[in-house]
Amino acid sequence: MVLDEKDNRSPWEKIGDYFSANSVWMKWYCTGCGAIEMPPTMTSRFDMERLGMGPMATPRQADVLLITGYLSTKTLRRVIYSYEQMNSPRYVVGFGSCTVNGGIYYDSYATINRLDMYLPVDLYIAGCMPRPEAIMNGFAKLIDMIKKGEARGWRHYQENYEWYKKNQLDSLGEVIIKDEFHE
Amino acid sequence: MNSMNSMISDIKAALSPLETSEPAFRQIAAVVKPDGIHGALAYLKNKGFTQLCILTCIDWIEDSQFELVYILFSWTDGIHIQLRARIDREKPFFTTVTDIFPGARYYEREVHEFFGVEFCGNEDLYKPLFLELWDDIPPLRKDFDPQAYSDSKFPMRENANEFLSMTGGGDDE
Amino acid sequence: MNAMNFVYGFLVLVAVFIFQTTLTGINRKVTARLQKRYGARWYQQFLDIFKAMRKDSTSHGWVFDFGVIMALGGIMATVIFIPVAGFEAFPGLDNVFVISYLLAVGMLGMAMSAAGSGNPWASIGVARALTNMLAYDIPLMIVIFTMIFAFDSASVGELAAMQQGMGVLGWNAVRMPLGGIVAVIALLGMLGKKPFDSFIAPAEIASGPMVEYGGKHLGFMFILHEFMTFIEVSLILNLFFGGGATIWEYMLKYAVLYTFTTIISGVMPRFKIDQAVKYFYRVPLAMAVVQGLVVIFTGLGVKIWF
Amino acid sequence: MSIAVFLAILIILAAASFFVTAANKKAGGFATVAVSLFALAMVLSMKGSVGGEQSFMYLGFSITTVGWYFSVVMLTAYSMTSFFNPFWMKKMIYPAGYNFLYLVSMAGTIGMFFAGDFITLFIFWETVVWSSAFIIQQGKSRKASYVYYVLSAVGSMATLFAIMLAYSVSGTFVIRDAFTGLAGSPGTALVVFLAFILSGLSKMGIFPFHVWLPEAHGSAPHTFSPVLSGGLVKMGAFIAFLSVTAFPAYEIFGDMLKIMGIPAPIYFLMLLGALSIIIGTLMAIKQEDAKRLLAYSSVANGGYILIGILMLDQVGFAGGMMHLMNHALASAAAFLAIAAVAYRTGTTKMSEMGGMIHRMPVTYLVYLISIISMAGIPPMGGFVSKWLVFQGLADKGLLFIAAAAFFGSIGSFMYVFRPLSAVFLGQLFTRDKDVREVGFFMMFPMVVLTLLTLAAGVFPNIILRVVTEIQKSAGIEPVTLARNTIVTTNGFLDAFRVFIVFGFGFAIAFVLFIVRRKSRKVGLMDTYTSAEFIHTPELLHYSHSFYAPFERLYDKAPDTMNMYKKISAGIAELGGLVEAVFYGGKPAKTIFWIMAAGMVFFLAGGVFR
Amino acid sequence: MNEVKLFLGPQHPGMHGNYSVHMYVDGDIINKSRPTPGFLHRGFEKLMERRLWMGNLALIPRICVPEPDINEMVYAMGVEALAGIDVPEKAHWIRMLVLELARIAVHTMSLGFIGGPTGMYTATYWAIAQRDLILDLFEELSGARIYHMYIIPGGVRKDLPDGFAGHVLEKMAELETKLPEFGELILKHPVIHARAKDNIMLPAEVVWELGVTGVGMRSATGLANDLRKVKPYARYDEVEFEVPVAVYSDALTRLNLKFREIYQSISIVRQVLEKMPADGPVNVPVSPGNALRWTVPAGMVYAAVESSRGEYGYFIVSDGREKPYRIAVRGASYPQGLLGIEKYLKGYRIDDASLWMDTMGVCSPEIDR
Repeated sequence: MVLDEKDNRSPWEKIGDYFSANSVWMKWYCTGCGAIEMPPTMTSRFDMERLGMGPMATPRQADVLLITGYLSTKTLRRVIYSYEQMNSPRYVVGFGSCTVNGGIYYDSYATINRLDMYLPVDLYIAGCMPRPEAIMNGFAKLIDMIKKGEARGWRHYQENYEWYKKNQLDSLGEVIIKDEFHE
Repeated sequence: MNSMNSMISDIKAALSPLETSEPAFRQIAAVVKPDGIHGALAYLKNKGFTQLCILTCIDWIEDSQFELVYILFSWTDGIHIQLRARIDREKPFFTTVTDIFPGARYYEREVHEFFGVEFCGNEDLYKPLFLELWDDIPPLRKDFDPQAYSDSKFPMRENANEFLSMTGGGDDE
Repeated sequence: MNAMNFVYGFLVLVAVFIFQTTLTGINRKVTARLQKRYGARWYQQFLDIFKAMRKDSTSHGWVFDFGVIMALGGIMATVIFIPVAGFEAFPGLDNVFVISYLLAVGMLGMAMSAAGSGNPWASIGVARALTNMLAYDIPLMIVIFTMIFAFDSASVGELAAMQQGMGVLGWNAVRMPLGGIVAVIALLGMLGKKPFDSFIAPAEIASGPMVEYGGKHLGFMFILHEFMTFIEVSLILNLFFGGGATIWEYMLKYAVLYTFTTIISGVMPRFKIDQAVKYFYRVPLAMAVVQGLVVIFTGLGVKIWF
Repeated sequence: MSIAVFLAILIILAAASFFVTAANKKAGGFATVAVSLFALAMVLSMKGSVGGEQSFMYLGFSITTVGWYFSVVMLTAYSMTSFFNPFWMKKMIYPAGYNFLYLVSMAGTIGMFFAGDFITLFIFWETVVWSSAFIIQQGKSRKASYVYYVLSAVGSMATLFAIMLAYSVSGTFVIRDAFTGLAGSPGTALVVFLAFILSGLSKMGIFPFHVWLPEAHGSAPHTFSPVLSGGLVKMGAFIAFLSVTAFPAYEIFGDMLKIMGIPAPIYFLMLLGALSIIIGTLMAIKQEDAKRLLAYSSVANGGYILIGILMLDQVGFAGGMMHLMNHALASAAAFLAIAAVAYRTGTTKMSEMGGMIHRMPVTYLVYLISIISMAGIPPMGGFVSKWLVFQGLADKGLLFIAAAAFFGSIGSFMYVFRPLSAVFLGQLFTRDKDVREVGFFMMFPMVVLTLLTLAAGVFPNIILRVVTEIQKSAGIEPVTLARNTIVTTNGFLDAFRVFIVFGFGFAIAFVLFIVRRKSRKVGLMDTYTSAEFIHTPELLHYSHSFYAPFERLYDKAPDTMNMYKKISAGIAELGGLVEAVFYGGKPAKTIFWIMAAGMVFFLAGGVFR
Repeated sequence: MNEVKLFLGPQHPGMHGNYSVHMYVDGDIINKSRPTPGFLHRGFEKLMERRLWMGNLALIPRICVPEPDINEMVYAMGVEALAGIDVPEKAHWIRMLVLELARIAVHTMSLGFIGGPTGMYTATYWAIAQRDLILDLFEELSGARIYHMYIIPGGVRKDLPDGFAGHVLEKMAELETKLPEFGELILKHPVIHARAKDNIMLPAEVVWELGVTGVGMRSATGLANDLRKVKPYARYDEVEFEVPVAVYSDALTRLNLKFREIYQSISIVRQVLEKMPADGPVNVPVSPGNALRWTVPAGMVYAAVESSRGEYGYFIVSDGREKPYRIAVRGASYPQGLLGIEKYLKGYRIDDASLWMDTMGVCSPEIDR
């Protein structure tokens, strides 16, 4: 995506983006340790619902996928599967340094190093792990981006699907595990 | 509560360990021969060491040996025991202890997955547990280099600009 | 029946949607205060619905779509039948059985669509929802049956009108106190409020029937939920709390009744579905039967009343 | 054409179909279609000759509206089901016999409904019982046939007893006269009434005679189950109708103890109806086989019909009579839909299939509409009739019976939804990937029945006009009908307007749906699985023990069939004891000892006197 | 098919953490269940071999996310045992303070999380907010909310900040006024009783078979099997506290035990603040020289502490160099989280699966490592 792309949304899209921005539902998926700061963010002290955000049970219902920290390959497969089940427009927020460059797990055999090779990340929230304040701030930023039509990762994913798929397969071998009785 | 000294002498008498020591407060370490592990575990379980805290393995690559470690705990005495035995690294076969400690089942699967030690008699041993589609030598062996594996599989970020140009997430004005 | 009826019907739908959605938003704030936080904006529910309508959606085949349309269609038709403070878009169609069974069209549509998604969680959720319905409906219907017998009318509007004029003493909830309690408990069950919300329990079955809905389908479900809430609360309000002589009185009473259920539900965990059935068939059913026998055999509260 | 000639023709045609089938199975099947359609046309044309009395040899017929109405219901079920016959012939053991019996039983029902005296009634009744018993036997299990026959025999014997008892008092076999003659002796009247209605109860599957329904429906040939449920069960309703109208039950029992204005024997029967609603509903909820489930739903619906008919008033009676028609249509359609699925997949077990909607959409719609009617949801026929029954109950204040009726009504949502979800919705099994929709010839009757169900719901007055005539002939006040409206004391129902408003709502929703962006089609397996991977559709289909938490609440409850089994085991044991005493070892010895004991007793008595 | 395969997790609202249980369900009864760990597997045991003794401090708290301090404590204990050093007196007391505050925080959170499976969301909202106040204390102490890296081998990182004791006492007093509310809302609620009473049983035989420790063991056996009592570390032998026990372990009992443990921890915190020496060093170097060049004498030692879920231990092997040779982690919920799910989740209803996971104390990060 080009940085200085002009705002060529139609008025309808702008209205739609306004609604999308003010009602962002996150998917209930604790992918990593950053998820421990989600309960405080959701509950009485920081009260995420003020921003119109709330947890949703399934990917179909949700708008934003929070990658709360490192991703092991096993989780990444599920995350990709579950991201593809989400309905557009959908957003991805990466939490903490682990999603940026692997963080302290840079040399781990089980975790990936950079998330944006596999999924289009709209926003990173820095920290290890990000504090609730940082998360709230990040969400406010995300809302702002959606309102301005800048959170277009999902479109980028559609347009560069081959590239993402290739990266996914390179790192994971197979995304959809064929062996379903591996328990 | 039995005292530490009497416990150590009991163990010496009953298990004839190759070596005993007292590495920490209320903790006994005993090295036995591999074929003595079962007898020792059964004996200790009778002595009140009812809990298997952990079953793990150490890769002594220089000696070409795996050292299996069974740590037991007695709630009545408050004593931890490390029971250790070395097996050949090239032929890592051992027998399961699930008949004495049923809880060992998943520890054995884990050790198999991470070190490649095979425990005969543990039926689920070959199912993957923590890893999925693992395609290299067992990762906790000393000759496995995670950095190299990670580099070959998971690309690193090279510089910041690339991220900015790719996803457009960096314009922060 | 002429074109004007349809225009009125459409206006009723719009008005009900705006009213109930606003009230839902306010009730989200009430819940939030109960949980010691600020909570969402009062118009958040609108944003949520419009956002969902805006999004792309996924479909699992024609029955998935058809069920949603059938559900919303049936529910909207039911809304049109509900008498509000003496006003009915289609006069004379407010028979209580028609309303309560037309409501079932919506539920059947939703159940069909949910099961049509092929998701087992959804099917389990539907199974629970139908069981829940069997639980709360029997005590409630017994009380309503008693009422129809006592007042010789099955028209919701007429039953509401009969209670007006005597103040609080005219309310059926006061004339038949046990029945009133049953009605409020059943209302909790109808609305799917805790403790009777096991059919959408997220932690058990990942929001049950809603599991596969996204985008406009989910938007439909939300709209449907607003309408359904309106029907159910209105039914209880009209039958037990005297409806409203004016639209303002009606709205006020409605808001109080609905907020009351929200507050109750705020401090309740949820029953398992069989526990809900057992509960309904123990306490409210006994109360409903006692109330029915009292009214039918002694006339206390109906014939014998001030 | 007189009834006798008509019946004779039918019997001849039935015999003809036997030979046609023997020559060509498929042609034989089509023969049944032709004959049953002919019979339906004939009966429909008979509407004009209502009121006639005919006799042929010792058989007496009287053409009444109620007989005509019942015949139409019955022949609709027969003729529509017959469309399936040609395709099932190769699965039958004795196709020729099946076709013959199918037509003979049909002829029998007509004869029964038009019977003018008890002898005729009984003869045709027995014809139907025997012929259908032999048909049921051609299905999955012999046992079903036994159960069916035994319970029918109980009914038959009771009927015969009642007829003879009535004859002994009033000296005539003509139905109305025989019964009115009983007015003087209420004790005998009660016995006759109960014995006579017993056969109706057993035929309708009212508790505690409901056990034969699931057995027979569940294992009868798939093509005969619709007839059994849609048609033959209604013979019981006919008997019940006779018991309360021809036998003026309300007048004869007028002096007895009354409960809410209803004489105690009738109230007791109503309670039985209420019990069968509850038991039918509860049992239907926990069935794993679609046909058994529908069979239990017939038990529950039989309860509604019985309650409606027994009320013998303006509203409830009309509801009961109309429900008879609605249930026949809906139940036949539902059974046909299940038969169609079974035709393609070879099973009726709900847990063995799923997702048939993606292969058989028309069958699905047929099933959907029929269950909407069965559950009593507008705008289908079943709603109107249940509404009438509810209004009638509310009018009288019959609280407990109403509670059962409500229970059955809401419970029916549960059980009718289950095949819908398990068979038609959900995951399509790998095995059924290539299943096709049934052909036009099989689709036709299902669609016709569906349209009739819909018509009954939108224009209920078409049926209710006939019902008013029946009410008039029975001497009760007919239900008030305006142009499109049904008026009762508690309110009125305009089914057409309800339908229009429903359509209006549906239209708004539809418009709202299509103006939004088209949704992305995804496969059935691309569904929320907590983000885990699964590739076996069979494992992702929830169909077994669908209502497990609810079923568990009453799985300890006693089962009627078990009760019968226990009784029969007890009797067998007693017999065994007697047998062991008398015939164990050498009978001669036993007799010797008995005689010896008698002698001793006799002598002792003589000594100590 | 008579069975349907359902997944509890990894992306399921009923699952706290990233963990999956595959359930084969007939109706609503779980016929077969299989735990699927590894979603949070980061290869800690391998990574720790590649880090310096000091560098590992950044890694270890992340093993158990809800309760990181026990990792630091147990690592410090192991290294100290290997190095044979004595920790300054004051450091012991500060460590106890941190550990007990952490225990209060995690118990409060798990009391609140009962709102998830049972639908009592208000409890969750209240309890999590209450826990956050304790995180504030940690922040004041160490500068971090979750991962404190405060307890280090040889002591603690630095002395208590000024006025910290006062703040702790304030918060404890406030917590004590709030706890009865939670008791009313959660433990005495009739509907919670309907859900949790006589449900999700943990018989004593199962405890011994699996090796369950912590609250599970104490609630089932009636024995005060708490490492703080049985094998005291730090200065737990110098404070007075009770270990709540029970002999009938259903979900409600375990919740009750956790609730009572919070009171005990508050009392310990008070005693610690009272008995703590006012002055003195808070750390000593593990080995001479720069912390980055620390070496630890060769040896193998197992160190264990009592976490909120049971015995939490590290087995540390040193070959005398700058890096550990091997560290194995015993997650406290390993027994119930793997073998327990496989053997004892079956027979329960899907309604209870989430509650099972919750009240048995299954914590995925420490199982996966």
